[in-house]
Amino acid sequence: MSAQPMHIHPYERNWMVFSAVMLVLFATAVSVAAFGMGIQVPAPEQRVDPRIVATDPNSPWSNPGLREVSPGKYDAYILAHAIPVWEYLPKEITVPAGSSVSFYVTSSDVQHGFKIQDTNANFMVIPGQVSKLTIKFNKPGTYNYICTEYCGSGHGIMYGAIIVTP
Amino acid sequence: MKQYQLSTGEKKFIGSHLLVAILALSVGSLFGPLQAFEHAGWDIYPYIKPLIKSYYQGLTVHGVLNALVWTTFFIMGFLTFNVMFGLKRPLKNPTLNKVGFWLMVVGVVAAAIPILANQATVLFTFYPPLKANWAFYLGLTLVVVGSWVEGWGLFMTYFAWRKENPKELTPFIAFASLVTALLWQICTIGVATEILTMLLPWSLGLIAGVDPQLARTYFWFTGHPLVYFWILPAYISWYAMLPKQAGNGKMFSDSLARLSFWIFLVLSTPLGFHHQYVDPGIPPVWKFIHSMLTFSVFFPSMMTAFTVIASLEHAGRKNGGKGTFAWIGKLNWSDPSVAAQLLAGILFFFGGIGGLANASYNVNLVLHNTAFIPGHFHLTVATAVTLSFMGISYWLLPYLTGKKLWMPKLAVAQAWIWFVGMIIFSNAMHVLGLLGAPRRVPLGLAPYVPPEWNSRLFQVGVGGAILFVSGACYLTVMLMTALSKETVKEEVEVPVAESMQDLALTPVWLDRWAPWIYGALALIVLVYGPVLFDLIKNIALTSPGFRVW
Amino acid sequence: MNKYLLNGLYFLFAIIIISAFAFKLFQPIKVLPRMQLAPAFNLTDQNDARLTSEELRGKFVLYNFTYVNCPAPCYNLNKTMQEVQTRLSEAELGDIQVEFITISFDPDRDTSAVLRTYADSIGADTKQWSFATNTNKALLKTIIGSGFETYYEDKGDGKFAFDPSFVLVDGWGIVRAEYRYQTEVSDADRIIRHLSVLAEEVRNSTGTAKLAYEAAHLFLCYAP
Amino acid sequence: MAKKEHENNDEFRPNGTIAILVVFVITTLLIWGTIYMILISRGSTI
Repeated sequence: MSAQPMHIHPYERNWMVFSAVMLVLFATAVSVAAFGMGIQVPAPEQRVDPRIVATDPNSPWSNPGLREVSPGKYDAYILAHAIPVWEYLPKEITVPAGSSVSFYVTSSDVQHGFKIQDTNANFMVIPGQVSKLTIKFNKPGTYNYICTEYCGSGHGIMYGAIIVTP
Repeated sequence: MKQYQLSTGEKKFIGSHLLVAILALSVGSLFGPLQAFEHAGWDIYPYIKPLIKSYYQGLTVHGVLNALVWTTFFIMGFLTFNVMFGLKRPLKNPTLNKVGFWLMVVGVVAAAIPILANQATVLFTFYPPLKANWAFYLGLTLVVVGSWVEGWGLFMTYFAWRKENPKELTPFIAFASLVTALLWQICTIGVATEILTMLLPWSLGLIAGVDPQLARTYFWFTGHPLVYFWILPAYISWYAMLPKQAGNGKMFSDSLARLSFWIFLVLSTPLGFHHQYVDPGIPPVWKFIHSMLTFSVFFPSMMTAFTVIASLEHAGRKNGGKGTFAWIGKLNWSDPSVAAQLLAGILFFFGGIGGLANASYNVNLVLHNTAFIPGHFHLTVATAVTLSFMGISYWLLPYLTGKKLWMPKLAVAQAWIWFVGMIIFSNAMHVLGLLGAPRRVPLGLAPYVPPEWNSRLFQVGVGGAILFVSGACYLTVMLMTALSKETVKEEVEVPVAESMQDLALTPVWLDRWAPWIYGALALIVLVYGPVLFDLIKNIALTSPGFRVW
Repeated sequence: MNKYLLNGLYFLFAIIIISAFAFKLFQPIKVLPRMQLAPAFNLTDQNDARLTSEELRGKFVLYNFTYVNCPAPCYNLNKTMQEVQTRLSEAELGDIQVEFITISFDPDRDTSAVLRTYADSIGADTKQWSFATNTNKALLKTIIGSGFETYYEDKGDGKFAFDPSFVLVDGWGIVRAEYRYQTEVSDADRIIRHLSVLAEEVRNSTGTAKLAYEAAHLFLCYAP
Repeated sequence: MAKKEHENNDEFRPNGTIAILVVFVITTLLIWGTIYMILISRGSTI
């Protein structure tokens, strides 16, 4: 063993420097997308009691669906559940193209996932927590939202759709 | 240099790890192809209904046995071997290690019973509030505790060795194995806390509910270092054994190899939030900090790539290899152990790229919980790790049993078949994920599958079939070797590569444990402390259990 | 480099890290996040007087949104308003004033007279609790919908669908807390706690203490 | 420079290693970049 500083082969030293630079590059690109372009991950929104969230009349998820907060701006309260059947409530949402929709999703039983195809909306749905992301729909069409986390035997049939009208 | 000779008892002890591991792999791998076939539209599950009730029960068996049991048993056996062989001394307290081993075995049996009875179809991530039978959680606890006990046995052996050799540099394979065992001790605190404070009392009916967000956070505290626990033994083999096997090469840089293991120890735990980027209950700031730490832990893997390839190049050039790439052909490809590990290493490049994408904070939004994820970990744990372990067992089994490896050519073919099958399978899975296909779904039946996924789903089935053939070849070779009467003439040589660099040049601080352990613990407290503190302070045990399978 | 200097630097660095960590963990100072600017508005209250966002500067204001014909469950909203008013002393506000404003989104029916009768019927203390609305429905939607981000929708026959919420605005006209459906702690408890956190911050918004409060914002030391 | 009595790995020039790693880096940039572009093209989430 030596008390000398570590010996590093020049090739390897260069490679290490290069690796570090590359990782910094990736980190920068990610940061630009997150803080410059607003492509963010979900943040803590609110906490609810999963045992009553679907039935309590004060709970927006007792009456899930779309709410127009102001012109072109919507809140979509979506409830995911496995009991009695695996489904999202509501199963279908219709918004005009150009709308910006904030999704508030929670579960009244087990964990679920929520991914809207061809968009950046993709998050976990965890009982007791509310997941929120906001998506702007510019192109008309049908966007399925599907369950991406195992939630029992009906996991594979659990989906809904957002219809974006021109 | 005189090699350490393991006694028959010691060989039996290592061999029993291998036996349980391979048994688990053989049962678990039966179900892999069934998932793949289902994707391609050939659903076999209805025909095996008396035995296995559903796709998800099969998936649970596949995940638990292959990802948890096969790896843990093989690794504990391999690490124990490395410590004894590297330190050239028997275990300090073999009884302790035996106790650990048997705890693990009892744990596996305890977990297997509810799984097979369809009482624990919760997949290997067992996210509450899906509620399995208590025996499942108890079994998992015993496996973890057993592995701790075995780890303590290894540390005691190291302390005894250190007492006898106060000035010597710890031999690399023993050093790296001890770091791996230590990493495991630190990181499993998370899952142990999850099970002991929440899941076990809950499944026994002592508490009415759990907090799913907190449970997930505990789980991923262990969940990501777990993959380093899987991959580091493969790294040990790639660093220190493969160059020797591939052509009597030397390890390019002893000090940097050690440094990378220390970085793994320090950095592999405090980054678990990169599995929870899209969890609602964790502040984005902390997710971002974890993502930056995840980028940092990619760094030692880049160092590993350099050192391992350079060592292999040394071997190839020694064998007369020329040119920029031509030396690759001069490696000892006819040795099944070499072929398996080289092919595992090649696919690990792509596993690394996929991992980098997953780890990239918001880029994960494109991929989270899509088929990309199983595609990724079939390149990492199911190829880089599993295929390497298969390669290791091609010399380890003859060494332990004294039997000649049965049909080495079939063994070489097995590695290649795995390689081809995995390329087809994982490429299709990655592409499906980018197209938006979710993971853990019997896609053959899912109502929302658009037609453009179909060709890829077919490829998944084809890949699964090829992998099944390869797995069957592996088990045949193992079984026939164990049963064969043909013994090896002289003891199988354990391939340990010397360092290219004089070991006297390895700095003394790379053989000191305390600063690294303090660093690891401090970093864990720093980046996990605040969030766990908040989650525990605001704990809400409001989720009762559900059995919806 | 001098060894002592190096060790000193390490030590300094460790102290900074540890104190930052301790600051986050033990949260000696808690703040409420600065969410967004509250909307500017111009309403008419139950006494037919003008009520503008301008004249509320310097006071804490708790808003909620409802309508007079709202069926029985809506009384919970009023009860929470009243509970906060009676427990206001718990928040230790000093000389900071708190206003309570209920905005009706049914201007067709909820004229000043109706609002006045309504206030009397629920026993509201109109010295600090105003009931207001604006006859321009589009403007009202902008104030409540876009500004306070609270959903309501006219379902015809004098019936409305809406999501109950409270919004707490500070003296600078910045939204500091929103109370939507949550089940763990009652809204009144949370509002009282937040009012005292906010008052503490206002009292310490000068001198060096201000820096500590800014740090609390930086480290997201948010009161739950 | 290290002392002469110790053996070093300086004489060995792993050119092939560098070549392989360059290929790896290019592949990484391509694949990661593709996924990143997918992310960017789908727009903001707040």
